[in-house]
Amino acid sequence: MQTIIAKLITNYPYVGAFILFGIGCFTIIVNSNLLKKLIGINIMESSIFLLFIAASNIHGGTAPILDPTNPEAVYINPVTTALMLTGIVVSLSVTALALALIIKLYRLYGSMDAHVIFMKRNEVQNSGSHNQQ
Amino acid sequence: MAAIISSNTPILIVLVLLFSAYLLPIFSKKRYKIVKWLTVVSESVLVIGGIYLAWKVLTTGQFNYILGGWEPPWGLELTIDPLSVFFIITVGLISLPIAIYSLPNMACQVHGERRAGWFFTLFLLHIAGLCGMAFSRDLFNLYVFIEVTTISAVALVAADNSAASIEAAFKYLIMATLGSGFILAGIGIMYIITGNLNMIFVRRELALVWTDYPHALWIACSFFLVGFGIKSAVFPLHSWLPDAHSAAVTPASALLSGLAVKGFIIGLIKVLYIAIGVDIFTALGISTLLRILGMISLIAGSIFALSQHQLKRRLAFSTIAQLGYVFLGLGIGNEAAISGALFHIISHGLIKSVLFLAAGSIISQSGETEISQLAGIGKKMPYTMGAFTAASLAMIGIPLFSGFVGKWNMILGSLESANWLAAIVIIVGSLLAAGYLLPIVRTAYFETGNTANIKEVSRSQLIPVLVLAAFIIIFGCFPSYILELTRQAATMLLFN
Amino acid sequence: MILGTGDLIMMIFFAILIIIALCVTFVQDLLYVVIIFGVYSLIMALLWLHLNSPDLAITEAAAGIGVTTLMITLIRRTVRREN
Amino acid sequence: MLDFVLKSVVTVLIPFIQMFGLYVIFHGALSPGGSFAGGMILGLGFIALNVVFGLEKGQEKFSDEMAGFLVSLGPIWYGSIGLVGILRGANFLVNKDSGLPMGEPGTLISGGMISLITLGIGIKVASTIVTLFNALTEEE
Repeated sequence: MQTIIAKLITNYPYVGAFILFGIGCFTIIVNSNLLKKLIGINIMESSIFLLFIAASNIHGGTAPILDPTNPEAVYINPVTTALMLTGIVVSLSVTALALALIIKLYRLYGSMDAHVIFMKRNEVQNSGSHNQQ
Repeated sequence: MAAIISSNTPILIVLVLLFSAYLLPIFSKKRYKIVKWLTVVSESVLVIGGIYLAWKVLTTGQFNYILGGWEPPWGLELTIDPLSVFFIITVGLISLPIAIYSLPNMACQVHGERRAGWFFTLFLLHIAGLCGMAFSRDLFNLYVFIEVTTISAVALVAADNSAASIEAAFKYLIMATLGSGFILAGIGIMYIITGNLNMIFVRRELALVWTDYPHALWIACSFFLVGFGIKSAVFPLHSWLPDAHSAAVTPASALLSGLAVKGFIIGLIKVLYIAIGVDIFTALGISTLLRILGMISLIAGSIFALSQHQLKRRLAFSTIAQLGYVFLGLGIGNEAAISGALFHIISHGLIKSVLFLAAGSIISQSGETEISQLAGIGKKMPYTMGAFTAASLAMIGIPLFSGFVGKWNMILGSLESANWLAAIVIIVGSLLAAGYLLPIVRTAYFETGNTANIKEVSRSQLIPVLVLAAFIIIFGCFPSYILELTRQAATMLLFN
Repeated sequence: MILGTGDLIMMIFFAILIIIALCVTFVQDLLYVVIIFGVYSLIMALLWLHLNSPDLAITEAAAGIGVTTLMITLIRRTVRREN
Repeated sequence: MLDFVLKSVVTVLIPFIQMFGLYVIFHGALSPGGSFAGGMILGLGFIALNVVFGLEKGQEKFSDEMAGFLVSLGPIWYGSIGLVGILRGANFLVNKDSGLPMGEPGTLISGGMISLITLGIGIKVASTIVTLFNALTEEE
């Protein structure tokens, strides 16, 4: 038991990243507000970026920018940084698309809450005049 | 010039698609004709390039194309192997007729020519994403192309701006992003274990160290399974698919049902077979899981399809059932079963796009979406309904149609590995497919209804459907070329 | 491995991140949620800087500002109009 | 009064925001930052203009047509730069073999095509974010 706790403490970035991942999933699933779901997605994705960056970081390393005055510097792995930049771009584009869809849904239903949208849609369908526009 | 083109074919295919995708919005406002020509030309480049690459792979074997002059593991490479060539051909053959079908009346379906230009931008971006997914041999590169495909697919679902489609698109976006989050987390764990992202290097490293980290690897595998499972709609994770595929405009639903979900299966195949290796994931019990998931989604998807009364929703649920076949074939995991599963990918892509396009024609001509109201339509729209019937028979697996070849190979594979249950499930699935498709055909031909004002669709929309239906029969009668490709792909996946 | 001051700072950052992430669910007013999310991006950027990825920090800061701007615009156009 | 202060401050600030955005774009190869962050800052400058002075004034400076055109132009620019390598007989996106001046390491003109590529992406990102903002604020 103690060894497990010691392992968890020494690997705290991974533990933190996975806790954030779990909270992100929780936020997506529990909240009925669409904007909160979107923020949950952002939290989840940034937690995964944290996992990558924590894996490439080393104790006593410096950022991978060439410094001629300090030839003995230990540079960390720059690959993950480049990859996670792409990841941030991807998550931003998902966010942008989701925002566009949310405002369209708001204009159609007058709400940003999944339950309200569901109820209004059912009302429309039950009244028999399912308007496609 | 010819030498330059022939040595750079793989990247040029993707580039032509991307270039024309971004040129379309510039032209769409004033010169809508250029949009049509650019779409058709770039799709044709895809088909011709795919066939050329297939000829090259079949004659000289697989080869790599290195981007930016950096060798792997530092740089990115595109690998042209039987699997990727097979998928490129699938994409080309299916998407070109869909594009031609959608060109004449897209502007009226999505309210305006400018929006139609954006629709084709998304269409071509989606196809470029699928091509990139087929070519990439790098886990993170694969992830980026998966996201390109997903985002464009979501936007394609939302294209016609109706309440139902936007709602379905948002649902799809949330589910798919959850899935890609799981995929990226899986890639992260693999990177932490092996320190590499190139699939070949990952497998080489994993073969040495996997016994030290069995739990971490199992978690990574299950993350991949959940992520790709959401995106390719395995049974318990399928809830977005029926809404999205039935609410989208007809060409979009044909494209998504016929190609997009298969693209994610290709991604799963690459991760499991090339990056992890067949021995390791079988030892972890993943192939049993794949088999069970396949059987459940086959049976459950068929039963859900039986209970649907709307034409497009029934077809959407049948997609879930048919993807079950592919998962089952991958789970059985011997050469015959995998090549059968791959053959089923192309044949189901053709079949499902015929079914969706024909259904779209029927709905737009008659205005009815319920199956029971299609009575007598077979006499009024003989060619469309004929293609629909041929595709239905192929889906059931009648010999001389393409659906038979894949299923036959999968049954052979399951008998080879003494897996009787899988063989029985495959046959039961065929019977269930007959149960949910043949009533539509029967209603259309043998019942009489009020069909006075219904006419056959215009020629430009009829010919693509008939060409796709012809491909179903051609691949059913002469499957040898495609089977050769899938067999080589299966050999590469198992013994490479 | 002995944990140093750097690790302590990072643990504090993690704790703040987790608290903020939980706040998103339990705070009702959407404007507050978006502002809290802006703080989340800022802390994340600091964390990247601490993890030797200044490249990522500047991008995260820019992206966080962009996303929160868009979200606040969205809220101004939608929910605030109801009240 | 508050309006006056806001407008004066933003008028002074916007050129510096844009300048900083361009700086981040062009120094992406040398220092932290890069095309995405720089493009975002550039775009946020235009958004500040839109927020403070209203959409009409913003449209004068950076119209929707212009933004739509630049959204398409950015990726095409990127692809065309990549094609230089292919025309020179090497692979796609090769840097050194494409014949662009490599310059001294550590100075602004170094890294061959990298600053050209980042300029393309920066333009794309900036125009995309402005388009998004306009799409979210436009009246139905």
